[in-house]
Amino acid sequence: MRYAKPETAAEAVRLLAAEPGIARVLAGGTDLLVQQRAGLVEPDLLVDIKHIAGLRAIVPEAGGFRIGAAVSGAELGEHPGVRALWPGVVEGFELIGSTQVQGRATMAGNLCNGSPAADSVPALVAAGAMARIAGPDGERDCPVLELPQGPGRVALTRGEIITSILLPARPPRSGDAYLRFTPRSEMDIGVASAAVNLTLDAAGRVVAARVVLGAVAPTVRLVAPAAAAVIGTTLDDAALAALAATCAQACSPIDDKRGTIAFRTEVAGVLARRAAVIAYARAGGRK
Amino acid sequence: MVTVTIWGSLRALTDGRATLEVEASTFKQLLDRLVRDYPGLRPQIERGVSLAVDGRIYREAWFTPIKPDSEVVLMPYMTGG
Amino acid sequence: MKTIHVAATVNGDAVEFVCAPEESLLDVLRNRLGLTGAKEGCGSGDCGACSITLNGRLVCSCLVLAAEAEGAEIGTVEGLARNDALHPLQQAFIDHAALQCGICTPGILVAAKALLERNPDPSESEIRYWLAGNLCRCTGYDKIVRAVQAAARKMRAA
Amino acid sequence: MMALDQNGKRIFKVVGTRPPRPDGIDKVTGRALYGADVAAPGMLVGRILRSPHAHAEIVAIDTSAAVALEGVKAVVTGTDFAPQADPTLRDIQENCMARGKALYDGHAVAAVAATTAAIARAALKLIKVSYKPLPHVTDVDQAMRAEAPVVQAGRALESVPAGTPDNVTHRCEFGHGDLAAGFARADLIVTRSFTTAATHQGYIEPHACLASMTADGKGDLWCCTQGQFNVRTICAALLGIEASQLRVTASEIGGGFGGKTSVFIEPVALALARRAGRPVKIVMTRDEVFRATGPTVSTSIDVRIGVTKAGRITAGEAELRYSGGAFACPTVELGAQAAFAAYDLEAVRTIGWNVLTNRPKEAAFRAPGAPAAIYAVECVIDEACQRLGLDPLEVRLINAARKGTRSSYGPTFDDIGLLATLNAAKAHPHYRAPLAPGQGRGLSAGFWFNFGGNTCVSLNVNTDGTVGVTEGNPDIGGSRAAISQMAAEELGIPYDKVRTMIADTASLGYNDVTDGSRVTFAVGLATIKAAQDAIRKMCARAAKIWGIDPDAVEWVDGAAVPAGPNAGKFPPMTLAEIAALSFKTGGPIAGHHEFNADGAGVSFGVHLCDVEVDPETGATRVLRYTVFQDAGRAVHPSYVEGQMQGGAAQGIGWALNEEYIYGSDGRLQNPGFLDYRVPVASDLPMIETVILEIPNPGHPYGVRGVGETSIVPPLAAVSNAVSRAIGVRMNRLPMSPPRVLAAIDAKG
Repeated sequence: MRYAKPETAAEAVRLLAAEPGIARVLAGGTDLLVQQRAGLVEPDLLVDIKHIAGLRAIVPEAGGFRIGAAVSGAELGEHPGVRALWPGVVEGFELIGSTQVQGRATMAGNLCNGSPAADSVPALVAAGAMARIAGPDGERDCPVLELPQGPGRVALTRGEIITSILLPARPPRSGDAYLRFTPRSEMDIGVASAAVNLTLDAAGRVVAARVVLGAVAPTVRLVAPAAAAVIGTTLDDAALAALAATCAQACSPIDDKRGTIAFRTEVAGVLARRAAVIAYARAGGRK
Repeated sequence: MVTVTIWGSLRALTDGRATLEVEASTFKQLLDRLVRDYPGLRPQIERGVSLAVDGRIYREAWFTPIKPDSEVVLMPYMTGG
Repeated sequence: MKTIHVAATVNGDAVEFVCAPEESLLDVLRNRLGLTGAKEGCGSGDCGACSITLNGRLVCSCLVLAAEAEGAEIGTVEGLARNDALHPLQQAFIDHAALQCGICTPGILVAAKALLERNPDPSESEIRYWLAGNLCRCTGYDKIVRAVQAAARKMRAA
Repeated sequence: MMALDQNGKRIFKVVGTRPPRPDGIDKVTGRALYGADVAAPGMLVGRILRSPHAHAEIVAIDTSAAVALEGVKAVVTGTDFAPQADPTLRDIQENCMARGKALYDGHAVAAVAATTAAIARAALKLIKVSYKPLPHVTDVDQAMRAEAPVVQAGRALESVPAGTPDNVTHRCEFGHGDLAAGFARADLIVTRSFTTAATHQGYIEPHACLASMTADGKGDLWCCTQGQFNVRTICAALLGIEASQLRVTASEIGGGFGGKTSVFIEPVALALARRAGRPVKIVMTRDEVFRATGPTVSTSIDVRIGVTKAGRITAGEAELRYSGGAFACPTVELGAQAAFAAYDLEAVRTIGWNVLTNRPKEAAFRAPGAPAAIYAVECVIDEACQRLGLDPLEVRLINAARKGTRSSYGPTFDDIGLLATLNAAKAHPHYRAPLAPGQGRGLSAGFWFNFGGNTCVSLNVNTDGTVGVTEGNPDIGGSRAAISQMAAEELGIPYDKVRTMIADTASLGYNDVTDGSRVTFAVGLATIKAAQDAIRKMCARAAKIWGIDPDAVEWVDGAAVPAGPNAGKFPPMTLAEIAALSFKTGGPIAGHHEFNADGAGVSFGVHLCDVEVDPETGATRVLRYTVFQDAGRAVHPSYVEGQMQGGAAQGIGWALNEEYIYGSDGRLQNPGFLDYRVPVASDLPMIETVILEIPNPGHPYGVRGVGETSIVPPLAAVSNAVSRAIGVRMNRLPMSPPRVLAAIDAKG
């Protein structure tokens, strides 16, 4: 295996595109190196993107923030601006692994690993985040929602890398939240998860909503009927019940060593409802 | 004469008796005579047994004295973890 | 198979080594630099026994390639004490019987030190969630949390 | 002579204090050397090829390509080990390296030693094993059926009735009294069935060893183990060499809990080292530890009890079906004896079966066999209390075994601490603290036999007045401190004048494994007797110096003194003074004691557990936990508390999240710390401890073993708490959230 440390995105793209064998991007390595050590992947080339100028920066942009692909969970968590604007995105990312993993893991890495239970992806999709991608044909922006294609697969072509993720600006009276279910209080892969992003009007009625589920389908799932169930309401019990029901219907999970189909379906609805209540409060709504 | 209580599943090898009378004054004498009187017990005793004498458990201690009025209970060999 | 030359700093001392591209920093620390304080409990970032600091950031050294350590500042358990003066955490772990077999102790000490540098007065819950990535199978964590609190008190008073 | 208090009880100066442990500084500075921390010149890396099949015939193993690979120095398979006549050794050998059949996913089939880890890994890929997969069975109840695939034929002992399916290897039965009469007198009969999944000891240090063999057949083995003498006995037999030719040194051990009382990689490393003529180091990966070391038994249990309205248990009956994996396993005998051990019953019977499955060979895990059996009994008793509206603690007090109780496993109890432990729990504020809705409190008693075993100690008096204690039992939980305390106490010198070290197998007589909670009891007892041996010799030296009869000299407060006025007026001669003169007065002074210790005292525990269950997700959170346990005499209270807290944490993990999950393909699905979920720091509350001291008559200081009992009560304490919190009796471990939520939903 060869290890490369390009200093520009273009150099990284060239190395990846030119590699005949198996090439992988190394950011935090907290998924990739586990898979390599377990013999699940034997890369011929690792391209470490942590030395590319700008990829470790968090830069305000258009009222939101552009987060470099090599920013670690610990660094993101310590940024007051992002924490204040998108608390749900930050708490989703901070739930990944231990303090030690937070010192290395990146959002782009979590996204590109392609796990249906990736903790940072539901809140990113709920936030309408955009991934900036550098590739052989130049740069493009793509909604995070469109990247996951199934377990272990993302919609990046050969040689493409994510260089940053843009968290957009938000209208006033907005709030987001992320919850996941794990048997232990830390260290587990999410059995089910839900992110909710709400915007309210002055009277506390929901005017905009995005409800996204994780670990209950081959990819993250944006549940339009769930959003419809709360828009126009002040998140009363009926709206919350409808939210939970629509989420449960949107699930197509599997039975595995972490959870059952029945459990994931039921708990996804519970988590969506609870996350909505938190997001509503963060948006200034009073229950 | 010593009265030895044996555990339930051994009764199949001692014509159904739960207690046996044996003339013995030490651990080894007692085991030898048990095997002599009830040959069916030999495999278990050779695999190893413990002996509780007046509530105190001995493992493979041949010369442990046994008084006629002692409470003597045969037990499987003890292991731990 | 081309090896990589790396220069880095470990516990304040300059070190140089060669390593295979896929070799982990943990394997280099233990097998090439003779620093066996960091332990491999799982090799997958799930137990924390290999915890070190990399440029001040608490990480699992089994999930860092040695090649990534070029120019980095590395802190291991062997660097906690100043010559023969134990760090307050080390002394507290002995005084409070916060270890039994001790295999998790190096990782937990490095993690606890990183915590106290950020938060000199952590609550029980903050200590427990910060150390959630450091598995201990012997103690049930009770005395570990008490030892960290005791060391934090002592360091605040110092 | 020792100081006595007003009612004749001994006053201890060192025992009962909390001194720093001798190995503490090495462990907090990273200097302590564990199994994987040593290397040797010319050392090769050993790796093991393991079966991907749960059950398969090994038709052929072609190692030619591996042998030819540049950098490979040795390759071994099952045929490289001496065949064993003794069935126990034969099973161990076959478990270390398959012979003709792969019996479980992860079973070792071949091993290589090479100059680098990368070459060793590549060599494993070049070994061509042709398997003929066979039908497999991993569930204990299914394995007991006649039509089940046979894991090994012809392993049934004489206790198994003829015509029983082949996988059944053991049958045992314990108990006394007339069951029918007992059940006839009951106002309520509760019957329930339980299953518990296999769990792993979960020690954070994977097995590791460094082996070397010289051309003339002398072996040296460094390894993390609970018993280096036992390792020597087994490895010598498997390698076909004499015990004196093999020296085994125990490294510091990174946790064992019974899982390092056997061997897995050590004979393989020695065989490779002998073949290669160079040292070989093998370190297991975590995946290998889970797939191929010694998890607990998996169990299926039926329990029935009869109870009067007043809460008196009139009859108790249990049938235990255990599987100790692919090899014969007697652990069910211990479970069957322990099941009702805490109770004074007129009529009790437990029947136990062991059944072979395509799973790894069981190793002990802290009170082997007892946790599952006692869990089932304590759950049924708690259900009876609920249905009769009785206080669960009162019902335990009514039925508790006490001095004179005929135990369910045969012998009559001497002084035991269960009543005192129950009363301590009853008096503790935890038992009456208020509970909120969705919360539940569970209680369970627990027990372990403890035992003594073969033990040797030598105690050397140095000329500077310090004392070195050499013993043979690896110290996992702080026993070196406790042993130094007992030596200091008996000799009458300060704790820091004593240093306890653990010897390799060439430096001390044979010592049984560190297990059975025996070390502080048996090694402590041998240390006290070795100290008395040294004291007799020191008194004789003083007598010679004073020119009086040795019987006229006594030992008081660390010094020889004339035994009475007519013995003569001489100032006390301290240990240090006698030691300084020792060369001139007859030579070095040392005390020794070698024996097969008996007189170990049982240790009872009672645990209280409060939980909160989220009714919408089935998640259980442990809010409060208190452990009450009889230690007889707590030599080093901090480490007694540590055993109580550690056992509770392991028991909580066993109750809530830990399990071996096998797929339909017979392969282990969660061989790692991600999905084999041991409790993390943020899962647990502080664990309060209350130590009771009901002295064990079998030990001069009253010491009882404490290491194992503490894992027994949590299974039922947590289960009873969850059952009461959700209003549904839970009967399966672990109580993972999907199972708890399904139980809540089913309740409607």
